[in-house]
Amino acid sequence: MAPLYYYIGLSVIMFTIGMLGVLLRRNAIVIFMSLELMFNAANLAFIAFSRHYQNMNGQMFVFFVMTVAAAEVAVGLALMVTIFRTRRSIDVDQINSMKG
Amino acid sequence: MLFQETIANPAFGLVPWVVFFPLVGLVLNLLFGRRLGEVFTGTVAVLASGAAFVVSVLLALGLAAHPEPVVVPFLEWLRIGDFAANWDFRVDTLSVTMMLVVSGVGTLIHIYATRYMHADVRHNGDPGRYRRFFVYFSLFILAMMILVTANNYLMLFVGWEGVGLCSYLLIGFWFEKGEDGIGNAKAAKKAFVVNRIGDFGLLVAMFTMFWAFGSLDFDAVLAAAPAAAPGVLLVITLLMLLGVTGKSAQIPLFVWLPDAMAGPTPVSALIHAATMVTAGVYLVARSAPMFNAVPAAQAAVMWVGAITALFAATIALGQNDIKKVLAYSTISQLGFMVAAVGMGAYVAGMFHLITHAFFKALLFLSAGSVILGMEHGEEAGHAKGHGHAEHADQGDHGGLDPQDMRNMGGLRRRMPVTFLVYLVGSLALAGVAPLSGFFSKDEILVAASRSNFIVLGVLLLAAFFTAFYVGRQLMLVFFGRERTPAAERAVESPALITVPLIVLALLAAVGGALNLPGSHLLETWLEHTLGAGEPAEFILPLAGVALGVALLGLFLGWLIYRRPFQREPLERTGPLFRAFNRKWWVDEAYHALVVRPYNGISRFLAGDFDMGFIDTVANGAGVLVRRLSGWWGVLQNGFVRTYALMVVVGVVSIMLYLALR
Amino acid sequence: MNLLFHPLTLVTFLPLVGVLIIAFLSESQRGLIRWVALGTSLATFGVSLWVLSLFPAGSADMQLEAVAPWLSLGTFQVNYHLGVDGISLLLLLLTTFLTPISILSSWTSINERVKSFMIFFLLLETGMVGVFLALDLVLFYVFWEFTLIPMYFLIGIWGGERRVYAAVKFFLFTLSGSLLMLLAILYMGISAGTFDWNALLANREAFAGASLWLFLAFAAAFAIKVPMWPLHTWLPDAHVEAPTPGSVILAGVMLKMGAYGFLRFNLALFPEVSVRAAPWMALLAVIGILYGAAVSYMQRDMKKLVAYSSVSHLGFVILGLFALNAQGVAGSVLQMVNHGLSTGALFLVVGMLYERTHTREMAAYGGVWKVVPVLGALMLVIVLSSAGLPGLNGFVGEFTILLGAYGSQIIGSPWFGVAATLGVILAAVYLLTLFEKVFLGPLRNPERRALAEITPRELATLIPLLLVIFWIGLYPKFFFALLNPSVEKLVALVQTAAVAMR
Amino acid sequence: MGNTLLFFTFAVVVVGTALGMVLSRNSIYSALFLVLNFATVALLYVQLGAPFIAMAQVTVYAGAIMVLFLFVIMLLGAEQLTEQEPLPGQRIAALALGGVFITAATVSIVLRAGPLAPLPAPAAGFASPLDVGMTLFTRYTLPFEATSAILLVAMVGAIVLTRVDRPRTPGAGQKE
Amino acid sequence: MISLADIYAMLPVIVMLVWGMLVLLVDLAVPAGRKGITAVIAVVGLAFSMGLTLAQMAQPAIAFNGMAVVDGFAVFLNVIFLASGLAGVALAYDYNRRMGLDRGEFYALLLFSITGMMLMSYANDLIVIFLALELLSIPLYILSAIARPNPRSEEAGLKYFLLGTFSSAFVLYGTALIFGATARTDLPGIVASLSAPVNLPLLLVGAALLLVGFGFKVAAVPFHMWTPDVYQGAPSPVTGFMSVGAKAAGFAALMRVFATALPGIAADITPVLWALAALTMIVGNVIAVGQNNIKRMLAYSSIAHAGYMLMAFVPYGNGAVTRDAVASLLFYLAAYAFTSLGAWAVVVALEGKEGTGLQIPEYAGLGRKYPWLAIPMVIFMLSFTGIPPTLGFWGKFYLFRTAVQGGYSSLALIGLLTSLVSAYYYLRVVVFMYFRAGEPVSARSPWVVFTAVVSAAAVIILSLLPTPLFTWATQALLRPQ
Repeated sequence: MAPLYYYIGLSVIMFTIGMLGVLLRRNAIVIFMSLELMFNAANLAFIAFSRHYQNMNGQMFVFFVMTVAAAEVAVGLALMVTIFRTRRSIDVDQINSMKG
Repeated sequence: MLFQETIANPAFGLVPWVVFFPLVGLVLNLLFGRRLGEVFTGTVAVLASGAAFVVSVLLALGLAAHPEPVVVPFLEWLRIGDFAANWDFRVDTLSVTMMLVVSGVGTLIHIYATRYMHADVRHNGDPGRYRRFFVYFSLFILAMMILVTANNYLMLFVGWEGVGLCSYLLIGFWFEKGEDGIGNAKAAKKAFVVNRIGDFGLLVAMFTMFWAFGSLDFDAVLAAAPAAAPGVLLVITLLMLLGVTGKSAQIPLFVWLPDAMAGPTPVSALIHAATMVTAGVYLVARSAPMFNAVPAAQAAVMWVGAITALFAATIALGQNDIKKVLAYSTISQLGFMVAAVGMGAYVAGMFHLITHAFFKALLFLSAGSVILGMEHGEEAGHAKGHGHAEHADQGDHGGLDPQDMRNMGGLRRRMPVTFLVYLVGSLALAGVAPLSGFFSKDEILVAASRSNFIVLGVLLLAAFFTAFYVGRQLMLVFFGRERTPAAERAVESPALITVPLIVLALLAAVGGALNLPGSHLLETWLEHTLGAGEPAEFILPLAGVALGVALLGLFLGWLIYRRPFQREPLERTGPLFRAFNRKWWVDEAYHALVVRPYNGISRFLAGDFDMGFIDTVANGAGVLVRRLSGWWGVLQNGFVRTYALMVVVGVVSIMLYLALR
Repeated sequence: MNLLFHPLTLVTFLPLVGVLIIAFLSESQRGLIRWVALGTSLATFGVSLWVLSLFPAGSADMQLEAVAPWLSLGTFQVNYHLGVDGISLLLLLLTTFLTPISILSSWTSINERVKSFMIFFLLLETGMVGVFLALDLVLFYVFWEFTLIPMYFLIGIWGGERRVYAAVKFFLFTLSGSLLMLLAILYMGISAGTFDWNALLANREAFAGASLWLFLAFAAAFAIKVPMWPLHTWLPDAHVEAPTPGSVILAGVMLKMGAYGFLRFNLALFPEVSVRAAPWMALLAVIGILYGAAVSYMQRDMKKLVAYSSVSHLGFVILGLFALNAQGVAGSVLQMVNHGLSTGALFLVVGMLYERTHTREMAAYGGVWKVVPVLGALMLVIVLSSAGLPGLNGFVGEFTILLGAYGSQIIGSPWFGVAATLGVILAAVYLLTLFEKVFLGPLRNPERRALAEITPRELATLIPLLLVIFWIGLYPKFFFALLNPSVEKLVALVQTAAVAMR
Repeated sequence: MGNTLLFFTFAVVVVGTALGMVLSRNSIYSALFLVLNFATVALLYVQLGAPFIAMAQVTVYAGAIMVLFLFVIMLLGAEQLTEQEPLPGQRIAALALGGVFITAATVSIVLRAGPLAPLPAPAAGFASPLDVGMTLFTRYTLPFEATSAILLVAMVGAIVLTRVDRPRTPGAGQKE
Repeated sequence: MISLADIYAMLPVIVMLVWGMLVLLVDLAVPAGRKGITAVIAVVGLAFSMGLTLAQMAQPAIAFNGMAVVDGFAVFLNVIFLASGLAGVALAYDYNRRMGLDRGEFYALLLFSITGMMLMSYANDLIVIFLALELLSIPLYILSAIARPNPRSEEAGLKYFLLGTFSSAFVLYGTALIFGATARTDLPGIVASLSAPVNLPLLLVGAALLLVGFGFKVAAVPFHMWTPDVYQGAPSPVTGFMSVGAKAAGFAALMRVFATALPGIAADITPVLWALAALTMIVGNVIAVGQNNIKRMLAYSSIAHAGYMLMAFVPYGNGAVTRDAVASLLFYLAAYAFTSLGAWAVVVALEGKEGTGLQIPEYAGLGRKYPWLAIPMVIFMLSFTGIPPTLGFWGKFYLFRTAVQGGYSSLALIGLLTSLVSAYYYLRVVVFMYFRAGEPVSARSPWVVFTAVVSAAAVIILSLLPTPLFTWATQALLRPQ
């Protein structure tokens, strides 16, 4: 069975990739997906630790995170839809009318 | 606590009144003067100073009985920690002498002024100021009395600055006149500021005194003085000397006095000849023990006096304004006195002070009468309504200066009384026996002969020049033929003016009797205060020389100015006369060395430095913040990804800190 | 004594009663508003006289103390604590005396938004009185900061054309200093466990470690307020832009708050540091004296001239304080009052002229003494009193200050005193120049022929000032009798510290 | 051993799909990559002995959520954004930070994560659905209720944000 | 198992939640354009819950198997949340009508958000904290965008949403790491585990990531950048509510987690907090100087105030000061709540359709035309600056006192200097209101004015008689774990 830090390492990599996705992509939806990726990285860490400690709390956490993620998706996508309605675009770089 | 019975002679209890009579007069005039008119005003003022004179006489009589100094406590003035200064009145022969001079001569001048100002205010077209004049005048008597009756240096200083103020007010009495309208005001300011420079010296002297002797009372200080460290005394005395040069118009601070002639003539007579300017001499005499203790300081005083005497006399030669001549002559005579007290001949100094008060007041007043005559003549000319062809060069009448001796001449026929008294005064000034000036000056020369021959020479030379410009003045004013229509039409002044002149003339004539070589009346009188010095005996040859010098000077004057002339004869001496005439460019020098630099500095500070530098630095912080705000605002560029980037930056730096710590 | 009707409470908060009344009047009832304001301030003055009568003569300690806990959380204890000693009593009287005069001077010069003006003015009085009476550092700070607000509005709303700049500058300058003071107060309060002045005085060891920094923090606040060179640049702007009553109070009272702070806090709480700092403070003071004199000599605007003259005069005050001997300190307290009277009067006269001609350029005048003899004469007296002529108030203060500074062992050199004495000469120069340019000389400007003579109301504002000016000048004993015990107590404190340091 | 091998195969897929998701131009591809990624993660969950979570992962995430994503992408007409990066330096900065982050994380997280020994075998019945259910409804009642609230909010939000408003009565705005 | 005690303990929150649903249902019946009714109902609910929470002050309790804890701290914060909720409704009541945005869900979402905040104040387990965070954030995302199709509102929503989710990802990962380090997610458990040797590096990084997340919520530099844009774009009542509620919630989480669960690692975290506090005070105040839009200005000022509060929290690890750190922070939150809500009320009163009346120069002449708005605004500005006699002064006073007491005089000095800077931009508003002439327009909105006046009165009166509030704050302790 692979040692704990393999899994943590993997989750860190996932987290970083997600982070980079947020920083690099301009399509709001893709950014949002990257965020989901980051959530998953966290989940993976939770599960791994939970297994390591033989402790349910981690898994519970993941369960709730999933639901929250679902909720956020609903709201987020709704938001993007409305924005797309008014702007005909979800390029976050064009959404910068307020600055300074 | 006004009248205290703790005093030997009840008369002494009266002493505060020498201050309060003038005060009463002042207040009365201030409150009712305008309503009750000139006669009332004049009378009140005269009575006020007259009453002061009466009190002084009573005090003198009291002292004659028991001549030892008396202090009449009046009120506690300042008391902080170990510092205390009370307003007490000091009655001793010295102060009483001054009181007599001040109030006596003062009263006469008051009488004279009642009439003179009547004419003057009308001539200058503002009768309203008649009252103001006498208010100032009473104020002056008041301040002068405070000065001479003070029992400590602080009260003396109060009077000292008080008279300075009066001089300021009276010089600027016609504040809208003078060269391009502001001249008189500027002269007044000059007088005050220059005096302040002197006062600075006196102030610091007082500080040193207090921290050295723990008190400012004359008795305490003078008692402690001989024992004190010579260094301290030297500082004190030299600083005092600075004060003296300011108040008594000695080198280097004499420059204000000539300009002070902008004031009405009675002012010049009372303040700038008879009384105020002699305060310096009084101060030195008062502080005699201190000066005696430091020969160096004495020498300094002596030299300052002697040089001033000569220097001013030379300038007097070059003046054409009748009052300017007298002004420089005053400076020169003050030089004699200062030199005298510097030599330790305090009696001689005081003696000359008194006689000078008589004859110089006389001279100024009669000069005033001359001026009145000239003005009257000029106005008469206006009445005639046409100028004389041959005087076209005078320009129109407005341009004619009633004080310029070149416009006079032959007045002895027009104004005989004035001429006679003026003659007496001039001869006394020149030092012709047996007039008062002769004796007093002689005593100074004697003292000089004892102490230092160079000084003696200087003083004799000064005496010669004195006699010479006196002669010149007499010739220009009273002899020869009238040089202007105004002079032709000049008329004798009324009794109210001439009577005081006559009285003063008598005093100037017989004033010498005060301290005749035989009697030494004044000497013995002042000894009670100044301590015994060896009486100045009468050295015949010296007296002869002095008299000879005087006569020679007068003769020269007659010789040069006896026949009419177009150009000033002395101009043949070329640059020398220009130097005399331009007062050795002293004013210009001061302007270049003091006034202009100060203006420059303050202009720089007010402009570039204060508003430019300091303020910029102060506001700089604000500007900086506003800049930063702009720069940092750029980061807030509206791009979500930049914001996310900043978050990551934060995260990463925290993690780095935690990892590398 | 009942706290609410305690005389000190009354004298502090009586103006607020006036504020309440005015708040319920309508803008249109100007006359009434003015009278209410005047009445309130006069009543306050009356109460302060009552305080004077209650004050036991010759006492050196705090008297009539009113104490009540204001905020108490264990060690975190802030008191409502008022009290007077000779020094604060004198300044209290100055404040309550100048306020009605300034209000009276606003009678015709302030014609718009009279209501708010009077409200701010009375609020300001409460603040100033509180500053002089507060004996709890936090309470003091509260009053101290509070005074900023009304003055800010007085300058900003009723000021001249650059009023906004002046108001903000005034606010920020003062605030920058007082924030540092706040930090110091906090530190002391924490280390000594109390903010009460008496208690802090009792155990100075508690914060002795940081006393240098604390001294500097307080000094920063007060030096800006005084203002000391080179922190003075807010003053000319504030003075020039402020309306006449504002200038009078600003110069007359608010600058004294700084000097008073030095006296009450720096000297009393950090005597050792004060002794060490004395030469430096004296140096700055002397620079201020000469600098202010030189700069004001070059001004063309009357108000600016007077403003810079304040820099010079307050230099004397600071010099006297840090002479740290009886003469110097007593002199400078008296000089605070003198400056309040003289400069206040100067601003009043300038205001009168401005009200008539709407210019403060001296060049626009000249020779007006002929037109307004009475005003001219009064101005002359005021100028002379400001120039320190014997017989008038200025001299007494300056003389004692210089006497003290010259001989102060703590300053250590007579030269400061000597240099400062030069300032007396320069004062004569710029003040007489002011008088000459405005009142003397020929009447060139034809418009000035129509210049109106002083009105009875204006006379009523000036006469009281002049009376006190003469009183102090001729018979200062009363004032020194009031001051000396407190001053000597303070000086003794400092001197022992100085001795201990040698 | 085989287990570790399995892990590495999964890991490669996970990282690969993650990168694919971030890098692919077309958002549809990104979505599909993400589906694959989630599925693989689910497998890792199984491997880690969390069958219930794994199931949830597949249904909720890979199923529901990602379908939602695809719907929206389709709805908005899967736009492809131009290549050029409008923010100067964003890429470099991002990559640099990512590098630093991952190294720092490796140093202070991964290598310190726990014992280097392989994970022990789970206790019998650990994280069985029953177990999960029990914990969920005993200890975790409050969070459970909270999530319900969150979901409700999400619903409301979605409606509020997307509903097409019926034309408002004219002047309803300015009832002054 | 769940007992009635648990229910009772959490009653205020439950009431809020239920009431939110109630509002939703009722709103269906309320005709368009008369959504005021919904507002009134919402107010009733808030008041009700307020009463309940105040009633709780007496008895601290642990509820839901240690998931939640009821203590003075929670009560104090709840009062702040509910008060800001009331103010939010009061502002929205007039604003929404005026802006023609009568959406009944508005109030429901407001209540849900408050539910989340209150849950946060009770939270005693990281899972609850995470959920509460989401529960209070998601409604705020929606509320920010609720003025759609106004593009700025939508933009604000999107920015807030993306960055908010980004930050919750960090919170989540941090939680994971803490779990990895301690095997626990409940705060008491974490404290307990700290007594035994734990995996410190993980714990530290985890804590740091939590700090990032909370820092984002309280808008601490450098996690603040969403603030100005969101504050500007969101409808003003929402912003006002957010500026107080969300910030308070963030600080609630911060204090709860760090002061109760993680005092053990204070030594390592303190420097980070120090840097955050300093940066936040400086950057917030400095950038605010350049702002012309009142909403942006207030946004930056809210950042700056977050900095001041952080400053007081820096010495939280120092046992002698912890109590004061929390108390002063709570006190300041109260002071800030009054001031900020009042200020936003004035902003709402002056905001016109299509975004007029938001530039500071447009406030010119306010003093003459609307004294009832101008005078309170002056008071708020002074209170923000910290000039007595205002509550803001006491707030800062207490904060700085804590910092100095904790031995961070340097930080206090930075704070004081930056508040000097702040004086400049706060005064600028006063300058325009009183020193410049102008013709501002304010729609008649009684409730807004009411809010402004009431908060102004509170700011003054509570500063003159500060003892009660102080005492309450100092007694509103975290339940010792």
